Amino acid sequence: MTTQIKYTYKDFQSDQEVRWCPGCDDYVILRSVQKALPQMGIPKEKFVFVSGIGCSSRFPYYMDNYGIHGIHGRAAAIATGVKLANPDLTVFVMTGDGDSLAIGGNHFIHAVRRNIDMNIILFNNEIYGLTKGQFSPTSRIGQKTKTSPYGNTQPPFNVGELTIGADGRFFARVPGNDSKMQTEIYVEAQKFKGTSVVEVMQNCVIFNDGAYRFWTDKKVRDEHTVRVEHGKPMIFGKDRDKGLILDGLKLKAVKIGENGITEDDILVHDAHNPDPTLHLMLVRLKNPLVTGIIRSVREETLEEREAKLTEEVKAKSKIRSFDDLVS
Amino acid sequence: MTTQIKYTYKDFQSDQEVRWCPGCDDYVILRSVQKALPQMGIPKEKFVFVSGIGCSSRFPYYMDNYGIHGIHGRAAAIATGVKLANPDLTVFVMTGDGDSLAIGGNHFIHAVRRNIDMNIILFNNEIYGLTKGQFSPTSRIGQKTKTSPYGNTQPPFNVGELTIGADGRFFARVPGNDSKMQTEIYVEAQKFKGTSVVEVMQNCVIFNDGAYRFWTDKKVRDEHTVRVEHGKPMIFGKDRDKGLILDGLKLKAVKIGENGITEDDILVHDAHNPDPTLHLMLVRLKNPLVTGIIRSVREETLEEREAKLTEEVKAKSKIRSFDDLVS
Amino acid sequence: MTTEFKNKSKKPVKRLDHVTIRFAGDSGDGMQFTGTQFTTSAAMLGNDVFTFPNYPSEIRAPQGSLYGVSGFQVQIGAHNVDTPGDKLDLLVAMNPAALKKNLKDLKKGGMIIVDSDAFTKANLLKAKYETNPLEDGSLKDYIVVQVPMTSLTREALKDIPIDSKSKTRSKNMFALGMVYWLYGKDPKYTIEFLRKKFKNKPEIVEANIKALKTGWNYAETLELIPVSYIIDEAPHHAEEYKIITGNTATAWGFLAAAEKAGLQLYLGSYPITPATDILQELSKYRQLDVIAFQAEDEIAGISSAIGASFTGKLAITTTSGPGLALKSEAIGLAVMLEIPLVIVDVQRGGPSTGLPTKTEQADLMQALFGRNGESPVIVVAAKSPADAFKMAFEASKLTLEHMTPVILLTDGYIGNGSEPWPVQRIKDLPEINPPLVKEKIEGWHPYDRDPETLARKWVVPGVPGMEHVIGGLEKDKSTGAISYEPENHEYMVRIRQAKVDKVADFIPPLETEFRDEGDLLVVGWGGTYGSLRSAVNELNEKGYRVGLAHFNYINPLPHGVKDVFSKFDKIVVAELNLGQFANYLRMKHPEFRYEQYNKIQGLPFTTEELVNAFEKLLK
Amino acid sequence: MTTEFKNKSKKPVKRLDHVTIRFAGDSGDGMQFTGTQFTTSAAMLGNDVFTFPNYPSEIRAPQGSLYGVSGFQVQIGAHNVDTPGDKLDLLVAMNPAALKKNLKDLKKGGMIIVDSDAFTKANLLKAKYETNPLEDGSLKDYIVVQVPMTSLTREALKDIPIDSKSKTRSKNMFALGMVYWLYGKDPKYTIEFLRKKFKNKPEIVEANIKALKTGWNYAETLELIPVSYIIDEAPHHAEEYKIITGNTATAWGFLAAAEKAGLQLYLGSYPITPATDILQELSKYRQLDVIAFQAEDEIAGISSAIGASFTGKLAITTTSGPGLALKSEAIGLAVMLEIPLVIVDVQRGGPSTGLPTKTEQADLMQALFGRNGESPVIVVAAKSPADAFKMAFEASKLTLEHMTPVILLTDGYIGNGSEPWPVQRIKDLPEINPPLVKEKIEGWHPYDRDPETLARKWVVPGVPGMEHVIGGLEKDKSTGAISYEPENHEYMVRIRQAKVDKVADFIPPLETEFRDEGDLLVVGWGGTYGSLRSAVNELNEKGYRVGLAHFNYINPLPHGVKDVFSKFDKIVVAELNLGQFANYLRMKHPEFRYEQYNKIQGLPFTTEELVNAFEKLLK
Ligand SMILES: Cc1ncc(C[n+]2csc(CCOP(=O)(O)OP(=O)(O)O)c2C)c(N)n1
Ligand SMILES: Cc1ncc(C[n+]2csc(CCOP(=O)(O)OP(=O)(O)O)c2C)c(N)n1
Ligand code: SF4
Ligand code: SF4
Ligand SMILES: [Mg+2]
Ligand SMILES: [Mg+2]
Repeated sequence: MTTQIKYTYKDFQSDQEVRWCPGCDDYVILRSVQKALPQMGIPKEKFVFVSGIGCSSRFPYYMDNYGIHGIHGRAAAIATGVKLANPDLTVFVMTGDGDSLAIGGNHFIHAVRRNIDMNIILFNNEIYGLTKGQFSPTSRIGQKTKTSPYGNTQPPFNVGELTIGADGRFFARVPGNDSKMQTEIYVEAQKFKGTSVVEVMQNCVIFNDGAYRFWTDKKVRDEHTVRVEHGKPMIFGKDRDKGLILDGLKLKAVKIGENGITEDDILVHDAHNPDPTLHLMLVRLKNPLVTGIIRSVREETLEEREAKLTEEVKAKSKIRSFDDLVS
Repeated sequence: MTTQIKYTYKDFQSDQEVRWCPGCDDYVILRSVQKALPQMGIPKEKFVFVSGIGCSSRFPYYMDNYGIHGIHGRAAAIATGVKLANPDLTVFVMTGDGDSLAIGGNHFIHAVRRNIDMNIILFNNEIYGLTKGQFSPTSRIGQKTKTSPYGNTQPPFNVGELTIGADGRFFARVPGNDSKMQTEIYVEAQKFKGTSVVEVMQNCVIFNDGAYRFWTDKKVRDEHTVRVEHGKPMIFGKDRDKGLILDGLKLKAVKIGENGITEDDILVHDAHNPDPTLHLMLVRLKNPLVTGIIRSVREETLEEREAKLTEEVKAKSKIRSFDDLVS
Repeated sequence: MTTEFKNKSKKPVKRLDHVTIRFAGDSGDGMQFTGTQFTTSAAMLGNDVFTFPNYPSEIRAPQGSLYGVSGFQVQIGAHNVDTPGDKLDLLVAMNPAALKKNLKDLKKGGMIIVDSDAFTKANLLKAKYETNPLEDGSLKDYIVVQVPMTSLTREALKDIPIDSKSKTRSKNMFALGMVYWLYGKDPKYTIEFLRKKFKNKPEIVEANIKALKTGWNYAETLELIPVSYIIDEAPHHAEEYKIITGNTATAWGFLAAAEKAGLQLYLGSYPITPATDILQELSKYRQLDVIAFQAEDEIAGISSAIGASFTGKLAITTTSGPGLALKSEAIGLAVMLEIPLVIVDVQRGGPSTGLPTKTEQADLMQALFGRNGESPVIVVAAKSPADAFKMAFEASKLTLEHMTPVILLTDGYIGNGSEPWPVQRIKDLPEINPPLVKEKIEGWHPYDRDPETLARKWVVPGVPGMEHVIGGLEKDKSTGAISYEPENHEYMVRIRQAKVDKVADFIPPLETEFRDEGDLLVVGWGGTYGSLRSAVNELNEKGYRVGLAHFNYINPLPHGVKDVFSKFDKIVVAELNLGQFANYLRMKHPEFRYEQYNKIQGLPFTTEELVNAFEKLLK
Repeated sequence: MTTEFKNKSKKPVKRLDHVTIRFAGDSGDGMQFTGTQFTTSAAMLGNDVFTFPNYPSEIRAPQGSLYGVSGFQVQIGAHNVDTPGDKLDLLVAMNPAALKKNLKDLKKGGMIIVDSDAFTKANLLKAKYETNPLEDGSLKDYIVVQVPMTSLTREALKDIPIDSKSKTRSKNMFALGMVYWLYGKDPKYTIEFLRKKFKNKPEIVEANIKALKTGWNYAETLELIPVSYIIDEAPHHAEEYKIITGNTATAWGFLAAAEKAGLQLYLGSYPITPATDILQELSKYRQLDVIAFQAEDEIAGISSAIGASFTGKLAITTTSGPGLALKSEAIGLAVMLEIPLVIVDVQRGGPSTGLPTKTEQADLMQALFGRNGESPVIVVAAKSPADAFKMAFEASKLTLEHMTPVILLTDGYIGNGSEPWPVQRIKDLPEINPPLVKEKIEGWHPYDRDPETLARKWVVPGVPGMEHVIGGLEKDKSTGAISYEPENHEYMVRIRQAKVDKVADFIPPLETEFRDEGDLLVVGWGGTYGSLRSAVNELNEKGYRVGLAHFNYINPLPHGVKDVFSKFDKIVVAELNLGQFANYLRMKHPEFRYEQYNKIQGLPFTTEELVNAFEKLLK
């Protein structure tokens, strides 16, 4: 799997001018991916980036890889064909909240269910950017947009809940402005065998600026988010003096040192637990919001299962060619 | 809301010959619905039955109500329009596992998310019946069907997990051969304000006979299923001597009287808890399998929120007619 | 004929050129199996055959009900047979409902064999008969052979240790035995088949064979059957033909094309009547490395096929009308990407859900034009069950060599119908040479074109140094980068059109059958070929000067249309819709005047109605 | 004119009939706003106007980049103005990129007003200029008016307490002031508008007005502008017109139709360029009980509209080409259900994602035929921004009275373009009488038909005793129960077609403009009307005998086509596609020969290219 070639992020930059709005988090994502790729030890020509339509879906053009800029909502379905047809490729789906959860919702949940080894990077800006600002399935109730001038009335999806509800085995959440964390997690997502969903809390400066400010603003982010890592206690806070504990069936944020709580009381993250109960609690938490890899459970992928079955059938069958079939 | 007219199930029978295979659970569902309707106190002309395509989707023809036999997968979307356009109607979506979770998966999760007051009765026979036996998104791994002659390779959805993952507020599961329970639950589903999903474990005698035998067979069903009811302990077994307890973050079936366990130790079902943690555990349990209303959490429906907003806007606006607008 | 089944009766034997038979009964009566057995035997023995099944749309209707009747029709002939036949010579009716539903198709004077045991009061009621047709004289125009098949079968099998239900179920073999005798056919293939199929259930084999023989013997001795028939056999056919349905032929055509092109076959599909069989058939061939992916819906099916095509597979998607509608946006993407993709539409009755189990040709316009923008695709159509093999292969060749999607139109009639398919081996088939690139080419641009075909190259992931992105936005004519340039757009729209138009240079020119000049040219396309051929044949036999021009290739039209059309006084376009191909010809060849003959009943043409209609035009 | 803005200079004033102006600058420069202000003032003062915006496809491109240039073009005239004009008389270019991108559209000898402050080295580089065009002589064929707008504006506003960014941003008002002076237009409407809009920000109001006035004064005194112009005004227009875009007009047409019909309006839609505006516009009218439901995708949008229609609403769905493709299956359902539904397709460049922000007419065939089976719908098209109001109303009337879906075609050009719309009140509009049933009718069957329109009745849930189920399977011609009967299917297919054909009796017959016989008939449809009208006008002025037949109604075609067409020697069909309407006419009226003029560049026709092309045909 490892290759001789040593890449830098520049090897993954295409000659196309990047055309997102100045200040858009999409730039951060692009650079983070470009930095993650050299760490994967995969020859450049084996990457395929598939997208639908949206600001986010312009992504493949800016990468110097094989790619398909598909039609709106169908990226996961196209990628499914790419990967089933050639499991040797490393497939990334670059998609928006509209692309993957509005028109593409069905392909999204089915991709997740099937557990094909591909990486879905979901740019969740809680808005339709490319079409200039209509609410999306992740927009909040009351949010004013061009199609909800008096406030949005439709309750949003929680991406993590939906993913795990569709039997998702890998789910991570990352701040759109944290390039370092993104790069780490893209590498992990790729390493994971199976469908990985990475939700990026992506700021759209033009149509939904500040949607994640409460969690991503440098001044408060350490207090308002907790990054979980497998095998490590769920500690957060600027002074790393806060943590999560389980109180019955509820997660609670506590201060270490107060009320007799010590570091040992803090929950240790087990991303690999097949039972999603705790992962779902983490996914639902709003304050602190949980970032990092929340769930990562290895199961047989569809293409592994397919390959095995095909081998079995081949072993039993005498048909090797069309001529055998019709003889 | 109550009406003078007293109906019997016969008032809801249409003059169309019922054309399901002899022995199909669909007959049980039909009769159970026809028995439930008179208990709802709603004038007959206010019911609308919407379906897609499939054996199950033939349902509206057999009811003497208003109905649309739509196109494959779109029942929930059509029903959304019916209900938003006229919230005064009582809307049922009659759909199959293929219709609502394969081609119709997107409309399903969005209907659930929006929480429109409609009742989705999902005939889950884990197969495509009408097209004569291909695997569906709820078919099990290894299941042999016409399109999986060597066994199905795609992991199935768990309907309850998907529903709750899409922010479902009402989820119930009923055996396809239990008319009494079905009737009760259809009445409850209708009473519930919001999107209710009722998964019927429906046996297809022709293409997937016995899929639920482990749970629905009279000889074993009391041992292999537990029917939950809000406010009641989760007790099961022919002798009602078993129950569910919580063991850390896991549900466990125990015998009352053994190991010092008394009835008081048994979990009491709280269907109304907004936190879905326990509901999800119940939904995932395989033995005993949980039937009954697992989750039922009242929240504002989309049409209620819409109506409120419209009233607000009207109160502030002077525009009452097109002429006002263009003046 | 094996000695055991030598006709030992003294009854006269009449020689026939062809005969049309329908087996009809309850869905549970095994009529499809019975019909298939008879067909296979006749074909193995050297007759030409053509079949058409007619299932009820219900999965399993209540026993004895009218809508639960299942029928299987076959025409067998000493010579060429192009259709399953119009009117029946023999109707086998296993119950009153089967008789009621099928009688109207029987020729005056034709024969009916009924299981008289099934004519109970209850069954008569279910079939909505007020009096028993076997007794009320209503069948006086036919030869009615009443046989208490159920009881005779049960009696014959009384010593075989199988359950009573299985005994009763063997009555279809009794009926088959009778029909074998009647047409002098040796049941040996059926006996062999039964032995193989139920290898592990010797009692079942015994029961079935016993029932078959009993029926055979019964027919031989029965006075009610005064004569038997013979349809000349040409045994040299036996080895080189297989009887397959159009859907199987389609699936096999793709298998062959993939192997010939040296590619893996990828199918992304979603079940829909009457196209599901193709998906089901291809799901069997893991040993040939076929990937048959059942997707969550039609859009995912085609989208995944687009993804697979991008990686260098022969990618196809199969569906019927409503599914084609759903795929239209994605077909547009494939047009824009300029990648190979075959879309099969097994047409059924429309619009909307329409008549899902019936046949029609009303998706032609959708196939040609059902996409946004100027979005040309190659459109071809199969003309018979066996021809579906050829056209699936041809569609694959065209899409692979011309790098643009192809829509292959078949229909429920030829998809479910069957006829002998001349077995072909890979070596007999034409070469397929896709412009697949496996190594870096210096100076290559994604949208550079081959001057002859205007096809671009097929560069797939994995080739180092050739990384590129393709997408649905308009692209620069060479680099493939997004381009909003007005002139570039016009150029690209026209070149995509030209690429499709150029295919005309690579397909056979239009030819006529029967005669190449005359008073009337009958024009058809796709699955109506057999019916049109029969009708034109009959007209020529009657002395009319009628030609037939049948189209396999629709977009582009083959060369030679003008030449062919101009040599006839009148042109009539006959199709199972309101005139879609006629209208298309008006667009492409406005210089001619087209008469139309149309039928939209969910049924194929009958030879008779065609002959009548065309005769009127000739007067 | 308010005294303050009386032209006090001694410069000569030239009277013009019409003039074409383009404001161009960075996306952030407020060019759309500036253009709209100028347009509104001109229109309020009594000019005819026609505008066309040209946005970049990027949301917010980097400042100064070529692809970030945003333009707004307007033609104003003393008399009728049908297009935004071909070539520019004046180009206002706020930076080098704007100059570079737009110069090619400027007339030889035309005027350029530039913000010379923006011609910095950095900006020149971003615009890919190697030398400064203001200095290198490359603009010698034009009148170049260099104004340091940024610094002049900043200087003028130096005492106003707003931030420096806001000051700079006011430079568009400076430019507008100059243009107002140049064309002798009173800025009062803009001043009023600014006062209202920034009610709560008095400094902003002050700054903008100050900038405007400064620009006005600057132009008056600047020697570089040697002359000013006047375009005669006809002030009586002022009250009765509103300038609206085609998309707004479409939305309003539906609002009016719903009210006229006494129905609630229901829109089920999904955003897509360039149709999103209609959804956005209708989202504003909760106070009029409009339900504007943004669905999860196009299919849900139309499906929900079908559900709403079933309950008795005026149900519509709006989209552009790729969305229409996705909706095709559901349109078929509506055809089968025979319920009212309007589908709006604001066409854009195709195929596939194509040129999403550009215009085209290439969805015609898809609208007519893009469905499985024989699935006829009424197809109409709007011919200009204001006409979109009328055609949305008309589409609603037709769908409601004829109980079958209607597709309304507009396009990006008229959807985004604007012109004055003569304000209409509900009482001025035609009656709409849907066959809505509110009480039980004895003996009614769901598919009984009105003999005149062939429409069935519209019975909606809530009416006791009329319960019934409708669906997509073929149905019995009266009861509506599922029917697989062959003759019934043929009957139903033909009656659905006949119902649509009959609409021809209810729409105006085809008329010609300019002349009703002659050497050449120019045929067009939809959004090209303005360009074709200008061209035909010009040809007639040149002495040619040319008529114009423009189609609003496409399926069915209006009566009178044959009469009209037969009175001209030649017929040319001009459209923004490869000839779709021409082909449709060949199907419907094969008795004529059609020439074609086609353009597929994402752009509207220019008058000039049309005149040239038609002149060739006349020789
Ligand atoms: C079939 C179709 N429907 C609608 C559109 C219009 N459209 C393009 S992108 C988009 C939404 C984009 O939102 P999202 O996926 O969240 O991406 P973002 O721009 O926010 O990154 C829409 C509605 C389209 N291109 N195609
Ligand atoms: C667009 C479209 N695609 C496919 C079909 C074919 N089809 C009809 S029903 C069905 C699946 C039915 O399965 P399910 O919803 O589980 O219903 P069941 O018959 O099992 O009750 C399919 C694939 C169709 N009618 N329309
Ligand atoms: S519109 Fe929003 S999401 Fe799109 S590029 Fe601009 S800032 Fe980014
Ligand atoms: S096929 Fe299965 S689901 Fe359909 S009617 Fe028959 S038994 Fe019921
Ligand atoms: Mg977004
Ligand atoms: Mg099912």
